[in-house]
Amino acid sequence: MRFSYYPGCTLKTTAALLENSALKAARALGIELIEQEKWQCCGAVFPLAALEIAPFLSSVRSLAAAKDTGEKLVTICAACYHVLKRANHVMKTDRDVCTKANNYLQLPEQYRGGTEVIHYLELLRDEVGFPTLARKVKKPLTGRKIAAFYGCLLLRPPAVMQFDNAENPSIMEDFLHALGAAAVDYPYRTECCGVYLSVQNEEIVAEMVAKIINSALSHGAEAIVDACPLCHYNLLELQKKTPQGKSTLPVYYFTELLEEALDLKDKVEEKMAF
Amino acid sequence: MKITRDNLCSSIVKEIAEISGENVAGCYQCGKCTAACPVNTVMDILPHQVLRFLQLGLVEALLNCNTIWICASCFTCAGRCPRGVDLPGIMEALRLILLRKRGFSRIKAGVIPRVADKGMPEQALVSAFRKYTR
Amino acid sequence: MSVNLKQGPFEPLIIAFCCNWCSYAGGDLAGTGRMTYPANVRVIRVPCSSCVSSNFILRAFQRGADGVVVAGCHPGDCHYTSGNYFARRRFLLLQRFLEFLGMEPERFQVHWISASEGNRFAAVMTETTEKIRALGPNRKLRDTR
Amino acid sequence: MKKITKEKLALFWELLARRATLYLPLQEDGVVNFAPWKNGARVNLRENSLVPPKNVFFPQAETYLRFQTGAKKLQLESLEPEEEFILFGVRPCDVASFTILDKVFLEEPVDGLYAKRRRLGTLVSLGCNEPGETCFCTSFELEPAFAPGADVMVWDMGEFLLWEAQSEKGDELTAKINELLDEAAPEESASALSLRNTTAAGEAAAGCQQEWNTAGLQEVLRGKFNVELWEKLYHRCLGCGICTYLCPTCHCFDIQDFSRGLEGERFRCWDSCMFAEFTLMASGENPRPTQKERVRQRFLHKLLYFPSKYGLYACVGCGRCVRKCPVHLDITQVMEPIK
Amino acid sequence: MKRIGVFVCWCGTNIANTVNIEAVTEAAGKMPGVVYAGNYKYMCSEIGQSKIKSAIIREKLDRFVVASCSPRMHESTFRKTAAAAGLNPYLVEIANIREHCSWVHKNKGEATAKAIALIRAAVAKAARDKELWATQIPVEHRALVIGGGIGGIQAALDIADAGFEVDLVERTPSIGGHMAQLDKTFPTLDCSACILTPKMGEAASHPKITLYTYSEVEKVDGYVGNFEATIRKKARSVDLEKCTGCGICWEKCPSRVKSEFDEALSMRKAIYIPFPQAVPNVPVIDRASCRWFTREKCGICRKTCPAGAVNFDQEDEVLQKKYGAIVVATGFDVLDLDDFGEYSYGKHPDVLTSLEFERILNSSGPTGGRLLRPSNQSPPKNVVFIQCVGSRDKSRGKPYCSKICCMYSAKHVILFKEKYPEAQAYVFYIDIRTAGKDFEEFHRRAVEEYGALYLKGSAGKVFPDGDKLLVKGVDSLSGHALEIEADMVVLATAIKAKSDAPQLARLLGISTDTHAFFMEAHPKLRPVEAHTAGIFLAGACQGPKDIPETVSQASGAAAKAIVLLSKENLLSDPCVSEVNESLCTGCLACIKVCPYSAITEKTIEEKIHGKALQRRVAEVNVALCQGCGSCTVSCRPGAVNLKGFTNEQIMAEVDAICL
Amino acid sequence: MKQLSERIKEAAFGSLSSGQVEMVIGWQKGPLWWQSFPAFITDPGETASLIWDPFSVSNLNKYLLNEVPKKKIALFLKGCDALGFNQLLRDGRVEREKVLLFGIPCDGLVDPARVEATGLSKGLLQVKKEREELVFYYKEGQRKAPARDFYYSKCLSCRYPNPVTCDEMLGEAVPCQPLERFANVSKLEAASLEERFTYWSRHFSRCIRCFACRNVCPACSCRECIFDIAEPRWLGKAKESGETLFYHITRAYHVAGRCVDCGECARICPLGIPLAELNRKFIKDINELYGEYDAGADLDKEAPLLTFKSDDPDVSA
Repeated sequence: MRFSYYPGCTLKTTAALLENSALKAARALGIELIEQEKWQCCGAVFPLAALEIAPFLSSVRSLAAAKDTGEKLVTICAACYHVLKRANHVMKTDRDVCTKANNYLQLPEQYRGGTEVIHYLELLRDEVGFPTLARKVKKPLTGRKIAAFYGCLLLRPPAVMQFDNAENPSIMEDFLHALGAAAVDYPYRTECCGVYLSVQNEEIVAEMVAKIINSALSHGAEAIVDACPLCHYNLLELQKKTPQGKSTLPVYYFTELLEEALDLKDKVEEKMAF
Repeated sequence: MKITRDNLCSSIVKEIAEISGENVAGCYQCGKCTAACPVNTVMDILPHQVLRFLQLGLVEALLNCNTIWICASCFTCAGRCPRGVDLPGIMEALRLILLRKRGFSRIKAGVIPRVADKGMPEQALVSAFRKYTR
Repeated sequence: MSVNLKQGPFEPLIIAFCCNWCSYAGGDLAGTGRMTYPANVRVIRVPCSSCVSSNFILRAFQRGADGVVVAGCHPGDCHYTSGNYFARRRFLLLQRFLEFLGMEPERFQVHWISASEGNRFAAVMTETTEKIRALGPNRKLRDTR
Repeated sequence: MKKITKEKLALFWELLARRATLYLPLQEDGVVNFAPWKNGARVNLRENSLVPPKNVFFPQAETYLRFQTGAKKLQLESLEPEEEFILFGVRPCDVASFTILDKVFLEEPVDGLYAKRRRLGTLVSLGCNEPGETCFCTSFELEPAFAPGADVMVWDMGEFLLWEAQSEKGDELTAKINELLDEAAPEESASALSLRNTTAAGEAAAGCQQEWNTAGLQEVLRGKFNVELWEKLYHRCLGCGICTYLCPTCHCFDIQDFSRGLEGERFRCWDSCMFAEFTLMASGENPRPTQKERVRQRFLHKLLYFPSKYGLYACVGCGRCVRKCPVHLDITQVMEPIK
Repeated sequence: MKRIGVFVCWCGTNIANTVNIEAVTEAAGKMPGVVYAGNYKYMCSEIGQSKIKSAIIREKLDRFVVASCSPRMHESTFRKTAAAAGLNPYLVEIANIREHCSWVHKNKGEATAKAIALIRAAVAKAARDKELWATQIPVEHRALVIGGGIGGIQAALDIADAGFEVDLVERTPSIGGHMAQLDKTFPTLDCSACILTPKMGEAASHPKITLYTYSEVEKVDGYVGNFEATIRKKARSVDLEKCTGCGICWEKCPSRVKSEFDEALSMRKAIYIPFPQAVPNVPVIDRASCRWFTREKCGICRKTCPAGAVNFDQEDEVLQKKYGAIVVATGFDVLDLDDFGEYSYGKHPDVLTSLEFERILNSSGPTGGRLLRPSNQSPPKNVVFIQCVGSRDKSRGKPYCSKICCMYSAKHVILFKEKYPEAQAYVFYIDIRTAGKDFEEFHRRAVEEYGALYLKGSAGKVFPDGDKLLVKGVDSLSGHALEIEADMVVLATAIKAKSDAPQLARLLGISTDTHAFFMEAHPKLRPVEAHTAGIFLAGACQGPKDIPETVSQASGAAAKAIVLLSKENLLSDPCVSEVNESLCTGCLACIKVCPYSAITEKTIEEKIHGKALQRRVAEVNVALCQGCGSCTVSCRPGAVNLKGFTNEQIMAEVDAICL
Repeated sequence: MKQLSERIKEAAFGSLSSGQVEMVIGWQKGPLWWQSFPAFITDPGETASLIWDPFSVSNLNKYLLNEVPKKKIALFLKGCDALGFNQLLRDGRVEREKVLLFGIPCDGLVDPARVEATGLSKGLLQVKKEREELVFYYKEGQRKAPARDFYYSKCLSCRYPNPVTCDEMLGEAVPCQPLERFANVSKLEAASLEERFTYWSRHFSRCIRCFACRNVCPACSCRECIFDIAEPRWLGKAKESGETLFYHITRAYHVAGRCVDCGECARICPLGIPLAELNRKFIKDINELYGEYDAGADLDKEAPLLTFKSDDPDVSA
């Protein structure tokens, strides 16, 4: 299985943990993720203004590049997934914007949204398959009660993202089950963590995070997993500043658990020869 | 309060419609956006009121509220709106009007080193910059 | 003499085939509502949009029409249940084909206008007339005699 | 004999076209046909045209009458061709076809439209250098590189064209364009004759597969109206009009009206005996009900009825029908079993 | 040569003000075939019509054109005029120079020129008009009613009372429909069963009504007055005649399945009657869950039945019957809430739909009428009602208003408060719609007497919170985001068309609107008729309705059906397709596009070149053909032509207009 | 190939002499190297004259329309012909039980024009196919060249080289590697409106209305064609660009959703008008708008213009 892979800025810096674990697990699962050459930052937020085209041109370039290889484009960062998928949706559905973007980019061939953008979780669910994944697990996380946290970017807006049932998703729980863990259902799993508000309004975010953490705790969670570097930061750092004081729910990237369950955690990666 | 046709169809109202691509008349004030909003408690004008204000042409109040800066674009409201109104898009339009016209920045330069030091992901910084500055 | 051979500025001739149940009635409603549209439009009443043959459309162009509109009930609302669904396929293919041969696509239009859309009827006819006026006379499919 | 070097041809066409409408074998999309020359057109003197030049004298469709009806009275206006033209590059076989058409159209009752066009047109024939695979003009005692009926005879000698006027019209034309013509050297003039001989010999020689002996054919065909062979032959005919429309001697036409409201025009247009409607009568009766009768009609008309009436076969061996018939209903072959 | 007359109407000033009548009349007089052209102020008046009649006789007109208002207005008038003057009524054409000309154009010159063009087209068409004759179709004096809810029952009773045979077909084992599931009805709080059951009994015992329960209509052929329906009576596995309804069988049956009637809130047996008052009171074996049929074991019911009524070998019975009229009363479904995860419906047992709540209130329901929380069987203290769940929601639900939710939510508040006067009801609403007799008063009682807190706004999310439900919502009037701790949440779920309504529509040849409700022939003037003649609509299958509306529409549909059934013969429109057999190639493309199955193939024999040859051609059934003309376009050589709109006629119109 | 022509002779002889059929339609050879034409044989003794060679391009099944057999007619079908046969069947123009079909796998046929273009035609006596090569015979000797270089372009994009229907296959199925068939259509689509108009008017201006494209088409099977019907006269006979356009638009439109893409119209056009591109435009649009449809390939699939879906794409206004 071979896919184009779009890493994004955060994965190359503060969320290196997410990328490393994901890539390691992918190799172990026999998935080839070919990092795009000369990828550019997706812009982190999808431009909401109808008239703004420039901010997502870099995304379109990545999408077009993936189309050339004819492969699905895999993302790991929830923000990159969100931006690329929405940019692609616009290219597919809005003729006007599509024409303008093409005119601007002057690609060798017109791009009209032909690439399929998928998230690493979707890769696991649809390409690998959770049953297969479960079979490949070497160290099942049996007995661990883990709460999945989806956040916003994977799920919403539902009409465009079509990632899972937006109000009642199950992909991360299914993933946890595949790893042998017990998934904790709690009401706040699709709430917003506060995103970038942490830059300016830390107190608001701390309150939002507290609700999430408390909800997970009260439903018996021993840890929380997420798929987004920003959620990860907020949940991890700001739970220390929750009004109720310090709480200690560990926060993992979902790929960390994957790495662990596949028993890759402490192994030094063999150099891949390309 | 006096309501005039000029207010209702002022150029700025049109501009908001143009930037967001949304028709505020679509909203019938069911309040689901507000009910869905995770940060509604710290907003001075509630999400459904933002639409109502726009329907009434009261743009000035919106440009001076904190709501548009607090909205985190989590899209919960947009996903649940029975009328398919994209409120985050409208919030963005309101922000852009300020950011474009006055060239001001909502972000204080001082915070950057502080937060960056804490290992805050680039994603957070970039989005904050994208939302708060031009 | 055909409208577009008259002296003076170009006035397009537009033939509209309207289904009896929706669009013709929509045209009637435009009348009862006194909604004005250009006199360039001439309506031919047919039972259903599915009753409009490509032959008539091409014939109209040959004989000097500058634009042809076929108007029928909205898909799903056909008085005869399914006529406009067939018409939709036939006309979409014809439209794309004419364009393929180099005809201006604006010249042959299909609109779904219900009996209650008098304003839409008037708007469509006005808009079509303006578009065709801007395009100028149909020279491509016309009989030159 | 005069000559013109090939470098001057472009100038030459321009000069001719200034005198009168100039029809030349022009190539477009790989197809060569006679059409009025315009600057930039691609002239092809190597190949014969696909559609025979008969359409210059006898167009596929021509309007000759306009009418207008009022409440009571009918107004008529007849139309006639007015334009002088030069038809350049007609092959000798096609030149011979005009002799056949002349029989039809110029004998009483004279066809005014055709006659007028014959008067208005000057015919410049181009001799063939090499017989084509499907050529059989020699079967009708024609010469591939010489057309006695042309106003001017031209031969392509490679570097230059030889030019010889053969009629008064030819002389007139020569005078008009004399500035571009040079006198041909005697040996050059002589080369034309040798060309005539070699092509004639070439076609008549065994190497050419279409040598078809027509001697006595007319007699043979008499009384062959009801032979069983027709039964076998017609099956494969598709009933299209390729053979008749590409034939330089076929001349059947239909008369139709075109009207808009109270005014209109009358025109005549080619028709084909291969078409089912050709003999369809208003009553619905059709004396040639199947393709069998139509195929028989075509062959017998060319090779029996026409020669019986006019004393010459209505075929000049240009080979167009042989080449283009989609099912190879080849005139030179089908007659053999009948004989 | 034809002798055509043209009559130009002034329509008072309606036409005359914008169209130069004299110029038009003069131009019309010169058109080919026109021998007379005149004008009059009101052509449709008695005087106008008599002018036409006398001109027909005086000028020996053999057809005429009236240039006046829309043909949709007066075509039939002038056809009668023609008939009165001895002309075939189909030799009349109308040029619409009012709605399509004088009323929509201002410039007199342009309008006059256009009027002339329109008349020219009408004249060209009239010149090609042929005499057409309507044919008579006999009427089968029996009605089919599809759907045994209150709408179907009412329609059946009305038609039967008028003296006609009625077959009432119901898919489930009992008639009664949704109304049988309800506890009380608004705004009177009548017991639903108390008013419905007598009707069900009446229908069952009516000598003119035949009930086909547990049956489905599989196919409908034919046309108005002569429908032929295929009805499948599914095997009940219980003999209707022998069964006494004693109930031993379902007591003994060991298989338990969720009860459809109780909205899956209780269990029923594999052999069951859906509810105690079911009509017929005869159980049915649900073969999918019966042990005998799934495992070939058990057979307890057969063993224990004292009447020997259980019959495992019973087979489906397929009936074919003829009907003159059909009433469709198939009712509604409620929206599936899969897309509304924020309400935790299906995740928490205390979140209910209104219909489920209705069953819990009902004394014959799963709790025996005790209103308890499904999660722990405790009495609820705080109940939150959320309206417009999926209604008025163009994003995830249905854009329309479901019409009955405001009222039944008020009813639910009242019933809840009657049981628990100390408890509190909260109702989230977007707008309150109480148009109806005594509706507003009823709603106000819920607010004022029963103290329900009506909150204008919406609930954003329902969180399970311990053993409670936390409802996060907003009161938009005060501008406060709210949190309510609730014991139960009741969702007023949108009404939607039956999920198989489009299939039934295809089967019947009627149309559905964009939401799959059946379409009425005209929203105002023909609200109970389908587009297809002879088919009538009753109840929520045509759009959301409450009980009284359903009943009145059912009576309306019945009245329309009775009008039809009381005729001996019907006249058919002669503007139907015809096949020119000599041109017909027999490709039968026309059959594929005909919405009425009006075209069939037949074999003809003809002589070609002396040989006798058989070939197939298309044939139009004039009684079935509705004259849409789709077949004419599907026919490449133009062998099919629509009388009144022939290819020649439309082509002549095109030519004439283009002059 | 030799083997195949032997099998054709045998099949023809067998079916005629057994009395199973009353006529066999196959191909015979004329004196010129490219002349292979339809032959109608009723006498078993004449079956030896039947051939199969790289020029047996004529589609035989349209002849069935003229014949009224008492018994059966035997017919040889190439891949493209089989699609055409199915279309005739669907249009009710032939009766399956009245024909005996012998299928011929065909990987392509030779376009004489391509032979001429290479200059190989001079003095050419005969062309034979040997495996993947063509052998050109001259008085002086022979030459060889890869066969595919000389195939009709329609054959190079053929997607059904093996008959989809027949009673008996003569020969092994051949593999299929079709070239993209919509390349020209796409190229034209990308051109400007005026370029397209110029392109088509130039081509159509040559049309002589011989109707060969219609007469050869297996989808054009009307007993009386709309273009021939005098009342109403849809198609005038004048040489008018409007009339010619009407003819070509209507011809292509009438076979839309029915054209089996055999390419015979374009092959047969004496004036070289690229008629198949018109049909292919419809095929391409139908495939894009309503899902892949190959007329003649699957008789159970509803013809695209005789069916619909309620969510079909709308006609753009």
